[in-house]
Amino acid sequence: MNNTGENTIPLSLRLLLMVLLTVMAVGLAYAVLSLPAQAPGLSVYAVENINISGVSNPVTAVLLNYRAYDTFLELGVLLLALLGVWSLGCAGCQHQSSPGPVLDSLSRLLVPILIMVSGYLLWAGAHAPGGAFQAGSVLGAAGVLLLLAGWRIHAGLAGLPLRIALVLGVAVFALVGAVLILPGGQLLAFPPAYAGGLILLFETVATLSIAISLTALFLGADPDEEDAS
Amino acid sequence: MSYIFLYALVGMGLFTLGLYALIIHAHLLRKILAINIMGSGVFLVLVALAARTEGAAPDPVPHAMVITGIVVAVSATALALALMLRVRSETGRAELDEEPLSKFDD
Amino acid sequence: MNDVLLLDFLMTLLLLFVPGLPLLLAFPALHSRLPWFRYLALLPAVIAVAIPEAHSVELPWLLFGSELGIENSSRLLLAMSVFLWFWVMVLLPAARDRSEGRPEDKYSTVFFLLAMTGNFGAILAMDLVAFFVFSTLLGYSFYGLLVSGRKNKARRAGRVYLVLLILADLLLFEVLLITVLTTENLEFAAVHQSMAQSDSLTLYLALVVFAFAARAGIWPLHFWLPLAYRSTRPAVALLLGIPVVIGLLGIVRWLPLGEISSPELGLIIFGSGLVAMLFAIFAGLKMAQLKMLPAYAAILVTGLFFTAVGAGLADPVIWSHYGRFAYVFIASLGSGLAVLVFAISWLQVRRDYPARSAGYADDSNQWVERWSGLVVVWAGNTGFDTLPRWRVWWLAKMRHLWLLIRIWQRQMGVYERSLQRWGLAITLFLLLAITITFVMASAGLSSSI
Amino acid sequence: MIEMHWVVIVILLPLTGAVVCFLWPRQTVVSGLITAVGLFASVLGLTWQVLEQGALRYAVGGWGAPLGIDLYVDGLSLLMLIVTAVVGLAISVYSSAYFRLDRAKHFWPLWLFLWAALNALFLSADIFNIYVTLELMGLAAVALVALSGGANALTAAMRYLLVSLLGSLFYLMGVALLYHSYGSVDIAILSQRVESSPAVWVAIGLMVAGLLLKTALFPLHFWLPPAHSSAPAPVSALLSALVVKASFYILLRLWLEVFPLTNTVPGQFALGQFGLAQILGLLGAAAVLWGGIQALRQTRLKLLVAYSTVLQIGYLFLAFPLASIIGWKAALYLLLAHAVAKTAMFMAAGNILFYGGHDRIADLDRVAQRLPLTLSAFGLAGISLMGLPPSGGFIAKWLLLEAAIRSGQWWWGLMLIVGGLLTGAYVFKVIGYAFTRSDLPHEPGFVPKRMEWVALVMALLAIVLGLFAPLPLALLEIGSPFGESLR
Amino acid sequence: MNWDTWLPLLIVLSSLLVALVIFVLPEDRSKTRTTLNLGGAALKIVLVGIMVWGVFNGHHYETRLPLLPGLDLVLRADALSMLFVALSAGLWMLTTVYAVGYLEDSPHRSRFFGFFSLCVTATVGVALAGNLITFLLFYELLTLATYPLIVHRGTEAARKAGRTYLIYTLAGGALLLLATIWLYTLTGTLEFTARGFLSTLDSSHHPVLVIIFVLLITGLGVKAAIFPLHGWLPQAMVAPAPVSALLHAVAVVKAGAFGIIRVVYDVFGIEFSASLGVTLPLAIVAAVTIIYASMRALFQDDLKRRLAFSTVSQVSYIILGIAIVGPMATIGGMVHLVHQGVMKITLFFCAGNLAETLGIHKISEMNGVGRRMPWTMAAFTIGAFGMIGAPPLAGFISKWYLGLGALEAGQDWVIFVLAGSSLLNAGYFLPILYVSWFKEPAGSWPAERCFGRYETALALLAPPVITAILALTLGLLASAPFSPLEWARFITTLEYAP
Repeated sequence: MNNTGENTIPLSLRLLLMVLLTVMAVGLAYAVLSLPAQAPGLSVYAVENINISGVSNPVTAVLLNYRAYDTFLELGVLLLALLGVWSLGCAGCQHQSSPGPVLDSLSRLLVPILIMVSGYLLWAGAHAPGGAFQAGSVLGAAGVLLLLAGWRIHAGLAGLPLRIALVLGVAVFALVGAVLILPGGQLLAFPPAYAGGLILLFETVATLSIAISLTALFLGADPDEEDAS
Repeated sequence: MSYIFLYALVGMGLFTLGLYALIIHAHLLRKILAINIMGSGVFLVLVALAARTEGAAPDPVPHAMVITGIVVAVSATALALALMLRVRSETGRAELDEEPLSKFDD
Repeated sequence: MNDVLLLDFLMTLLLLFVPGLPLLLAFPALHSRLPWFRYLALLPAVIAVAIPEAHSVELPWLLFGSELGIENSSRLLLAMSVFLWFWVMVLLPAARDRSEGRPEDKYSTVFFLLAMTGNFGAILAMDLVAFFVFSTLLGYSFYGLLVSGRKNKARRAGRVYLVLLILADLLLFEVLLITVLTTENLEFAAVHQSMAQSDSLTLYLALVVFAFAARAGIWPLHFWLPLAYRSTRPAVALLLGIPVVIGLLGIVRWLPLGEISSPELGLIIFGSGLVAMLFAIFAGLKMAQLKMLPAYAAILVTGLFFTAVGAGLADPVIWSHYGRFAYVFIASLGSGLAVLVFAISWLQVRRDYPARSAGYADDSNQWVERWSGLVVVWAGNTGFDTLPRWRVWWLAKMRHLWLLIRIWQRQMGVYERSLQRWGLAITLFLLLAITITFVMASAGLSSSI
Repeated sequence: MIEMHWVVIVILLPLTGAVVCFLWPRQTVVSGLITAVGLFASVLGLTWQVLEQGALRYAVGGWGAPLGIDLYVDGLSLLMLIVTAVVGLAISVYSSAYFRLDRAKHFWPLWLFLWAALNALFLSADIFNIYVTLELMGLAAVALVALSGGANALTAAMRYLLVSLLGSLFYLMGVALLYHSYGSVDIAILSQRVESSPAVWVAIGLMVAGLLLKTALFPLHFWLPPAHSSAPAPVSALLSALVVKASFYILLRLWLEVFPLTNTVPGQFALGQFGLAQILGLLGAAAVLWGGIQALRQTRLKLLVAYSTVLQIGYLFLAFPLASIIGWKAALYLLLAHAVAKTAMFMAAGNILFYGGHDRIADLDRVAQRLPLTLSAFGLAGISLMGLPPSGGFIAKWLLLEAAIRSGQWWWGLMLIVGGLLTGAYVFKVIGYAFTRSDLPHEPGFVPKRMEWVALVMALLAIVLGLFAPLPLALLEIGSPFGESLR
Repeated sequence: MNWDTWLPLLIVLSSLLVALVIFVLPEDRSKTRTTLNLGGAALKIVLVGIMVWGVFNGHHYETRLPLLPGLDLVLRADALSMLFVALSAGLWMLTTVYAVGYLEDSPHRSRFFGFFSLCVTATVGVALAGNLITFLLFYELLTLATYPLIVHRGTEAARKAGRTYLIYTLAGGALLLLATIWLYTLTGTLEFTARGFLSTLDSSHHPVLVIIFVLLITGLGVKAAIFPLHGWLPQAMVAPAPVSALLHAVAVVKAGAFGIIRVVYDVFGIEFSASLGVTLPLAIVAAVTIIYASMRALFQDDLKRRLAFSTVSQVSYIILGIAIVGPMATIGGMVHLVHQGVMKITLFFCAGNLAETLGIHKISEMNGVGRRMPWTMAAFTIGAFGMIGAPPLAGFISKWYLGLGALEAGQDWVIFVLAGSSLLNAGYFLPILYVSWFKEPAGSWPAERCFGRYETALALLAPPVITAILALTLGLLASAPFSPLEWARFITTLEYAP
């Protein structure tokens, strides 16, 4: 690990690279500076439709209503990453270290606080900065902390229940989104009356899925398989 | 010219620097970090320019894009790190398997 | 007017030089002084072939008064001859090598040039006498060529040829006498006219046919031809078609074909032609060596020619329809025989040459070696011996090229691996992005100006 | 009558399938196969719908562009979906026999995710959404490459992941610049608004370069041969047949709709595109030569096939300088034919590897006698790749040559001929050794019949494509993605 | 949707389906395979017979399937195609019988017969092709279907021969493709039309047309084994005897020659070709091929190689006949298409018999073989005399018309080519006859096998005897109705009608 590997690039190439990167930086800067001073963005539309979006925070409205499809796919990416990591079968890749007393007590202290913060962020997302991802990552941090402290998921839960929790976000999005088609609507088209409630549902399941996925990613291998091996 | 553009320029700078590091460093961890820095540069550009209209509220759409982007980046990084660990356990070193480039520089 | 006269003069000069220059150059003393004399001798003939103009020149001072001329049909024959002679000259040993060489080579060069004179002259000749003279020159110098070969069999072929040659000359002398008795003018056209009415027509016809048959090696007077093909060196073998060609040309020129009708004689000649063809096929089957194949081919084709002449004698209408092709026929016969000789000697060399020469592991290089080796051996057989030096030079080049290809091939692998290096690849990627941007920008800028 | 939302179904179905496979690993093969068949049927449904109604636009969430995300189906995207469905079904059947359960339980969810990503990508009309699908596709592909384990595959996967992320980031930076210039990420809206400006120049530079990197156009092909050759056979097949094509598809979409910077007569070059087209054409020609030469040099079968992909990608880019409807159609037909043929070829290579345990070309040791079906598949696929009649490759080559000669730029057509001859050389290099006896005989293993037959069916399909060209070509006309017809 | 539109397709399918079924047939089901093969062949002969009768009575058979917008896959029966279809259908039957006998108990017969049938499918497709693209399609199919037959034995030599074959034919195919597309972009049509469809083009296109002509002829000339593109043919002799018979007499070489006929007559038109000045060079190339290959043949000791060079030489007769512009020569060329096929297949069958029965591969091993296998050698003798052009055999008819044609067209040099070639033919065939009839046998044969009643297996003996009789009949009864000669005359009236 002491080898940074920098010296494998010959000087000539490195000089060429510097020149090219400078050119690129100049070009990028020029492009940015040439942009119109007035943003031609979509804020007008976003604000126009905020009343029927079910939330008052425009960012959340974009994320979970206007472009909820992106969010859906992105939950898919997270799940996929987990599948990928599990498929690598990296059991034993990570060093197991027993937690010290400080970490142990800190985790006992911090985890409840993190759960509370996460809940707040989830709720605040409707009208202020916050939302499922922020909440999910805080909750995920709590999970990581627990893992560091030596906690492992109960063997009985490591199989199907864990998997259900992991796919919860994607599954609920797909299911509800598809159900919304039935009365003659489009995929993920929320009727304004139910929009607020649906978004809260989505945010909740997304938070859970994200948190558990992040924790599982940190663990690095399928706990079910890990037990088996 | 708004100070907002300065943020955007910094984002571009991060993008460039990340690219440099991605090319120069052999260790995979550094490469992965470099990719993340490049990503941060892009996100910074997206977010900063969203607020460039003076007096108006920032455009929410790029914000949402960045949040999506961050989750994607996190997922990709997680996979990359796991893969790196596997490469290291399989080959003994966390580098792409190649001869040093200087061998061809004559 | 002056221009026309000048042109006329130049053409006359040219026609004289066609046989004249080879004759001049036949003097051995000139050979070591003139570096390219062999090709120089061909030069006037080449020019004459190249100028598409009919021309004739009266030479009242030559013998009983002769005429040389060229028109389209004889130009074809001349072209064919020039082609053959050119190859022969290429194959002759270079002067430098010859000076310390064997004395018989020196003689053979003289014979070659004399034969060339006879050949060209006979083609240009427009009257009986000139033709007789030139063809006789050809005949005797050809005998020389045959005999100057070091093989006993070649000598035997030469002896046979000489006997026939002498016989034919005697007969032709008779013919000339008969003709002169009939008419003063010995130009072909005039002779045809007067002989057609002559009482001695049949005799004239019979003698001419027999004589030229002997010279051209037509069955049954063919004995020398297979012998010669079998025994001479390739350079001479290439030329063996020449006496045959000139013999046939003599028949066409001397006989008043298309103007007379002589069914009996026609039938005989036709019949002998048929028999000759059959003979050629069956004798050809039994032939001892492949080298003799051209001889039997010649017998076959001359037999075919005889059937045509026979038919033409029997019915002049046939000849007046098809007679114009006689020259084409003769010309293709000459070149065809030469090509046959070429091909056979090449094939034989190929067969005899060892299939694999050790030393080079690679197929394609060996292939080059083998083929160039074949060329050298073949040329050596025909007496051309500067090739080995070229071969060494050429092979060195080829080996170098081959090496380059191999290096290049390996280099392709090295390039691909270096393209797969991360640093270089991403740099290229960056370069591409920048290039695309520049292309777009330059187009954008140029349109906004 | 309720309108069927086939557009949505072809995205949701594979995702659902992936989730089901993930939840119940023991039944993964069955669920996967059912999903694949269902998906194939759904794409047929969508095709039928589009044939009935013409090009479709679907506003997800009911918002519509610019605020929401639109899905859009025209002939171009439909063709890509069909290619994916056909190849996908074949790969599913093949994989059901190829993997043992311990691998299969990882393979199926990843593969169905990949399929969903591809479908979503081809349907998307939103360049940011395309970024998300691109990442989804890239990560799934990387995980699949790593599936075979071993140092080579893992390193190749790592390299592939870095390349994929780098390309995506360049693309995303371009998206950022376009959005901040014109306030939309919808392709249709952008195509009306985009004009020549510095930000657009840079955006085009970044996006094109990023996509070329992902498409592995020479000289950016460096990641492809190791990744495609070390992956499991069905994965190699789908990478070569589909994944590299996805980024090509995006490039083509952008090229046709977003990059023309001034309104011009269809079939003519817009501002700046001419120079770029020449560059792409040159790189394509270089790829044809380079890929062909490198393929000839290879001693391992799968590497040879992988380099053949490099060559074939070069073909696709020859259509750019021709800039005619025939040219584009030719490129897409080539894409179709190559996808099918290359699938068959990788499957055949996989069978040989499965059978003998190695893929050294010189030691193929009478595979012709032992695996006749497989070798037939290889040969037939090779015919299509060479572009010999009757085959899909021939039709494509014919059209491309016609376009080249019509546009007066016959030299691009010459590259097709050269490429065809190079392909012939390396295909028959393999086939020749398959007939002869080797000093190092195989240790014969057992190849499931299903794997042999699937390969053969795909190869036959590649041939049949040469006989039924009018249908796919007519399909491409829907929504006239290439502008109005010139003929 | 009636009989007339489906008959051409049926003829193609009659062997294609057989091929497909045979491919999946287990190796040991040899009875079924033989029945299928012979059944397909018989069916094809019947269908072709119907079609010949129909074409003669002015029926129009055409199958048209869409291939590309504006381009169809066309199978059409015209007088010219019937000549070739009838030849291939008839000889396929005999070759199948022969191959069944030849390959008895050898491995991989399913593969062999599958490709064998595929090969004939392609040949029939080439014959019936109604436009250039259809022709190209079947032409390439032919290349690919023959490759497995050539490498069938799986030896190193076979692999090399296969490689050579592919290098030649694929390169030729590429040229053909290029020229075809070029032509298409010029004219927008590729339909074969009597007297061509190019003469109406603007004269500014003529230089391009000359280039296209050269490309087409070079592409086709590879299969037709025109010098210097003939290199693959002698090498391909490593293939089993029925394959050689098929390659030389029916399929590959003939497809090339037939393609040249098509290009000269139905794409360019003979008069237009002549006005472009491309026919004379073609004639010269053909003449050179005739002489060169005959000379090469003289030196071969391997019987099959000698026959191979003989093929190279003889096929160029066809091309020579085409390139001498004139009705008589055309008759000669076309009739030789059939006659050469019948005679050459006889010779190859006989060579195969010698190899299979006695293990004889070389001429130097043939001393006195006429006593051991009189029927085979009698057939061989007839074939050989036919090749030399001895009356009244089929070859004489061809040469007679070629000669007449040459004189008629004022191309007298051709006579010498013909005469020289005859002499050379005699030179390489007659010694074989001499040694096999008149020399004493050397003792034991290299590898003798016993076949009971006859000198060899009946399936091996019958085909050459039949084709030999055919070669004799074609010469004796040349002017009978429906003889190839009469048919060629019929075609010629279509091409040269005022």
